[in-house]
Amino acid sequence: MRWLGLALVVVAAATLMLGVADLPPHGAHDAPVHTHVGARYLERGVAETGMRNLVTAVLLVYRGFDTFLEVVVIFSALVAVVALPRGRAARSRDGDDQPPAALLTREGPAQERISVSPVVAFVVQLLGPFIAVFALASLYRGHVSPGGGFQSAAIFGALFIALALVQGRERAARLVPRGARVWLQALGPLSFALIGGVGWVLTGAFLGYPAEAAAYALREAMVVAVEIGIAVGGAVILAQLFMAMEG
Amino acid sequence: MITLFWAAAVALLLMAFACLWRADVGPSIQDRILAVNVVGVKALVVLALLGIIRGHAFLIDVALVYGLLNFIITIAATRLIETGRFRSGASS
Amino acid sequence: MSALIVLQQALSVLLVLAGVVFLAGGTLGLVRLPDLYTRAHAASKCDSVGAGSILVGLLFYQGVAFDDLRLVLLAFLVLVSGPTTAHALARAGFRTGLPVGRARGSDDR
Amino acid sequence: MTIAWSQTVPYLVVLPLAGAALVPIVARRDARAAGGFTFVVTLVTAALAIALTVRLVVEGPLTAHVGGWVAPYGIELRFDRLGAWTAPLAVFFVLVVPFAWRYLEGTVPRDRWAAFYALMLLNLGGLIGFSLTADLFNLFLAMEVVSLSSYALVAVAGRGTAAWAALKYLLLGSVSSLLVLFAVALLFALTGSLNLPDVAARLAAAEPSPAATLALASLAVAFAVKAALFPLHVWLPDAHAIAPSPVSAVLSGLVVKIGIVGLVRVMELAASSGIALDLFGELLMVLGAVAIVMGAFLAIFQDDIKLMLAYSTISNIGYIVLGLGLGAPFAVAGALVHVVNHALIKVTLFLAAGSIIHQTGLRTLTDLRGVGRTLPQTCAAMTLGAIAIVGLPPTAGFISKWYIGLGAFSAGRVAYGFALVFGALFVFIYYVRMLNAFYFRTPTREEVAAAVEPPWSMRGPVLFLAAACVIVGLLGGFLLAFIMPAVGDLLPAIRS
Amino acid sequence: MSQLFDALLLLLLIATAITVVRATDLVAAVVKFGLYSLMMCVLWQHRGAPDVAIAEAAVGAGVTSVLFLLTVARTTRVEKP
Amino acid sequence: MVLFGVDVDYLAFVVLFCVGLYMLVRKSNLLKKLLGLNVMETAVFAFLVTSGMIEGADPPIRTAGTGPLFANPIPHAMVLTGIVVAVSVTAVALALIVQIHAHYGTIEVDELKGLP
Amino acid sequence: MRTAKMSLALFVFWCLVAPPEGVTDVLVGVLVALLVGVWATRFLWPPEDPALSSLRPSRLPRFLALSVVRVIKASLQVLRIVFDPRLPIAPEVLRQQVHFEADAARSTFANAITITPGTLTLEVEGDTFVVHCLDRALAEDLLSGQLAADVEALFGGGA
Repeated sequence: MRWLGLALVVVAAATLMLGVADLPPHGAHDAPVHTHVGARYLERGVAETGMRNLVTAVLLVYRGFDTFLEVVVIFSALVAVVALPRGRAARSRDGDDQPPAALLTREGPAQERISVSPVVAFVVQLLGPFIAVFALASLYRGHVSPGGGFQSAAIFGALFIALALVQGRERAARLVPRGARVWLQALGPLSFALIGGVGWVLTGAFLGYPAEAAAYALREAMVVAVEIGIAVGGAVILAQLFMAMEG
Repeated sequence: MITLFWAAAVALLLMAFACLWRADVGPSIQDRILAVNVVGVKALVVLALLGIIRGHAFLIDVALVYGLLNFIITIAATRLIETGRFRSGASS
Repeated sequence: MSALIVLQQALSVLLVLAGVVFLAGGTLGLVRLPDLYTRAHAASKCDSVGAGSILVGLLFYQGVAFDDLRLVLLAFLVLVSGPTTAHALARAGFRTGLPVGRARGSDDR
Repeated sequence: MTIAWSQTVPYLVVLPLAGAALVPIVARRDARAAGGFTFVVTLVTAALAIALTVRLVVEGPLTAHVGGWVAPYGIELRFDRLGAWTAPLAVFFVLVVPFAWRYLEGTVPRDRWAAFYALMLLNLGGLIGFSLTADLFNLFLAMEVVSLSSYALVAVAGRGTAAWAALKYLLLGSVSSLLVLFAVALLFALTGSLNLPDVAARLAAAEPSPAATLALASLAVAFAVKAALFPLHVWLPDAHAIAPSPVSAVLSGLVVKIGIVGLVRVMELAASSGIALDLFGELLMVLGAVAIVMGAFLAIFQDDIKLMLAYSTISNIGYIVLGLGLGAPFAVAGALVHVVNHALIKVTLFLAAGSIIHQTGLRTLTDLRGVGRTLPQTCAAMTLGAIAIVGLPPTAGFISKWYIGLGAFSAGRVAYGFALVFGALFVFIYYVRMLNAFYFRTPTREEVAAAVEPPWSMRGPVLFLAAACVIVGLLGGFLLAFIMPAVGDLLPAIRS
Repeated sequence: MSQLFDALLLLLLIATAITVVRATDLVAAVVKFGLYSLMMCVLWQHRGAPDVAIAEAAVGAGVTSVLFLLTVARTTRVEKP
Repeated sequence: MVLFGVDVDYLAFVVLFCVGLYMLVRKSNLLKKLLGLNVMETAVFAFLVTSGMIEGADPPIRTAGTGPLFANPIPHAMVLTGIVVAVSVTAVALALIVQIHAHYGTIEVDELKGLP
Repeated sequence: MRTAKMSLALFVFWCLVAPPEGVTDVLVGVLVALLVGVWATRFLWPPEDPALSSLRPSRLPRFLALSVVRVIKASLQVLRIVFDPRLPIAPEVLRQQVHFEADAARSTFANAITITPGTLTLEVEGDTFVVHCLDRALAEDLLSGQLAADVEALFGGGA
């Protein structure tokens, strides 16, 4: 059985190498990858979408349906984790294994009581607001520089994790009020569905954005709504995943 | 100038190999995390170097996120270690 | 090319080179020093200085542009987070009873 | 403004998915409301799917360009004769969800109901998206939605054992998703496009390359894993047997079919890009034949009825794959019809089995002796399902298996025809064994003797489905006529 | 220089991945995996994909690593050989 | 980059993929398997981005001072999406692993196989 | 007041990470800075926590400059030790009692210790700072109380 595994690896390596060796050389600007769809996006993307960051343009406008499904995937991850039975928390806290001897002598067995280092706590609290502003800046500038809904969501998620680590999960959980959670976590798919519907009414195609110059502001508003939906929804989902896994 | 920056980046990568060795041999878990963190700082500098080499300021945003996350991972790991959350053989 | 630019570039080169030396020192310390605490010394100090030095050096390359000011933010971040992580790790080591001194911590790979 | 029907196609995907996002909100006050809401959403989706099917028959395939970007530059959803499979798909969900209302009581804790219904809707939306999309990366994402919700649904009721079954499923499923992603990457690197017809056209225009073959092969392997084709089926029995019965019905009847739909897509791609797949067809036939026999053979030894049904799924996937591999028009048509028929029968059987388990609390044939006397209606439905899956004439299973067999003999592949017959024999044995236990033995357990018929919300769907097994069997010709035009497009792939 | 950098970076990635394989302490494995993701981030910066680099740093390295660490905390820390 | 007739980028991708596969197949620990899966995923992402790059091109962000060559934005968008999908799958798998440990007390496949 | 100061700092930060290109950008920046400022001062640092309130911004530049000098000195020392083939260290753990009013001052002091030559904070328990030093001879700044005085000067409220 062990040999079977190794053989699988070797076979996979050989197959991949054979297949990949045949690809057109990458890095050249005239490879088929660069002359077809991508080239058109690069050429007309700025004019058609009003976004200078074409990755964001592809994500939100040209392939918005992909992003919708992506939002759904992360939403279903949350639902999946919530759907699983809660692990036996009691056992995972003070289970069969003894806490390390050093802890017993200094703080006693109540491991949760070990306070967080004030230095770390202070630094995280100091950085916290700046991280938040940075995440918002990343969201706001997503169409002109790297960043955008998901990156912003992930930075917010990381901020939440850091705060939960130093301030305890109860205080961190207050950032996402319990009553609002169910709404906020659904914000990603819902904003897409809603804006997609608006686009359907306006342009006749689901997730279409009005192309006329007169509707510029409307288009902007729609894109911003979707971006905020992605960012807030994603951040809330990541925070809840963290809380669920923390047990 | 640019060549100097490239050279610096290459030197940093070479140092990262040495740190990686430390991360591999340990001995204690904190040593490993420290080594990983040090590699992280070097990679952060490399990111900034790459941004300058390419000549786009927006590339430095990546380094900022990277620095933040490097910090947060380390804090998370140490926090879990010091509260004794990792069972069966804490490093002592 | 004005003298100012030459000066700036020279400064830039100097700072980058110094930074590389400092980072090399940090790495060497990480490899050579005997226990966690001493390694944390090396890592927290040399890495912060080295990284900061390079970042500030990059700032002076081609003059100081507004967009490049985020390099200062980055340097500040390194300066704050480096010692903090070193402290956090050392504290975790101290709490879990990692011995101080020349003796090596037990191997728990 | 008049509604362009083709532009409503995305809503088939969006409705269930957005509905899923709303389920936790609806369930805040009362967990039961989530069930009702889910039912309404599935009902609307099914209505739309049926309406679109009617449009399809009237005016031909419907194509939606999401966001208004035309084919290679945007994502295209196609509602064609293969995509019409979404209509029965949605209808099955309409029947399974009410079944779950009462079934969940006592099997799944109340605080997880919302998650359960949300996952069901996610599953439905993903399945529809997978069947309709003509975009490679979209295909991957839809597959991930289906897979993630399926993993969670397997584990939703049980504790550790279910989690282990789900994790096995997840590990294999993730590898298969990864292979799909890799194939997408390869095809993109070769052509610079993600739209399936466009990729095919550009592949056809370029010189044939091993990389393209590798991409198709890894797609095929990935979908074979999802379909639980014989040597890659190891995840299926545990996952399908351990899940709650409505989930088993969905997983066994519908979710494994994404593998089949995927294989069909690969064949389409191969057919229109001119990549010869002789070996591929040959392999499909061998594996299909082995799967038929092995699945049926292993099913004989199962005492647990759900495990038996799970092995039966492996066997039936074998039929479909064999039919696709044979490449004769009748066989392919039979296989495509069997996708629907098997879904119908398997949903019937799992729901009936679920009713029995729910009412008695027992799940092995030994324990369930004589259950036919106390639960006559449910067991009658189970019997009808069993007859259908064996493939006896007036029922749904007959026509598809008949055509696959006909294809095998007409293509001169007599050996495979006999594999089919052998498989049917084994199937016959184990269902006779089941019916024997149900009707001709006396109850040994008190639970069986004391059992009463399930509530109507469970009994209704089961009886309806059982009746459908017969009706579809009688009207099988329509299905065949409906699917025949699509078959022609697939054939060059195998016999080029 | 750029080429040398590229080659070294790829080598470093592979080396990191191999140390992940070698680690028997799961905490170490996870932390090294975080480093691996961060290295991937550098690679993407080098390949001109800053958007992906940010996402990888934040999601791939940050959130994933923390989730892994929490799992290690709730299960077991040592991989049995 | 091509060295000795071998495309180094693709070679690195294959090696990383196989390291991940090795970890997935040969390691008995479920967490290690999952790490292997993640390594494989990142390897595929690296392949995608590599295939979409152009030597000396700028990131696909058309601001002042960039161009004329840009990397292809589609692989970037795909990888971005892929990363989020990967973290979703990982989160679900980790939750399952916690369940398994709570029930069986082990996360080693070799030991799980012997248990009911 | 705290909120205003914080918001101003955040707005400067916003301008650095998202250079405004028009009036809208500035307005959004102001809005974001205000929102996050309120959040930070109300919820992140509750008013009962004196965190940064005692900080005297006017003395910040001097402190930062001192810190930079210290950290450079420290690194030079580490460099000397590391590049010395004999590795001349004599590690030791010291305990130091210093009282500060504000948490912020305490944390700053701890971090300052870490970046001063030869010392590394291991633990902060109330007013006791457990410090690891590479060599007792190198810890002169700490032992002489100079460092504590600097931090007190920064925060004003020291004992």
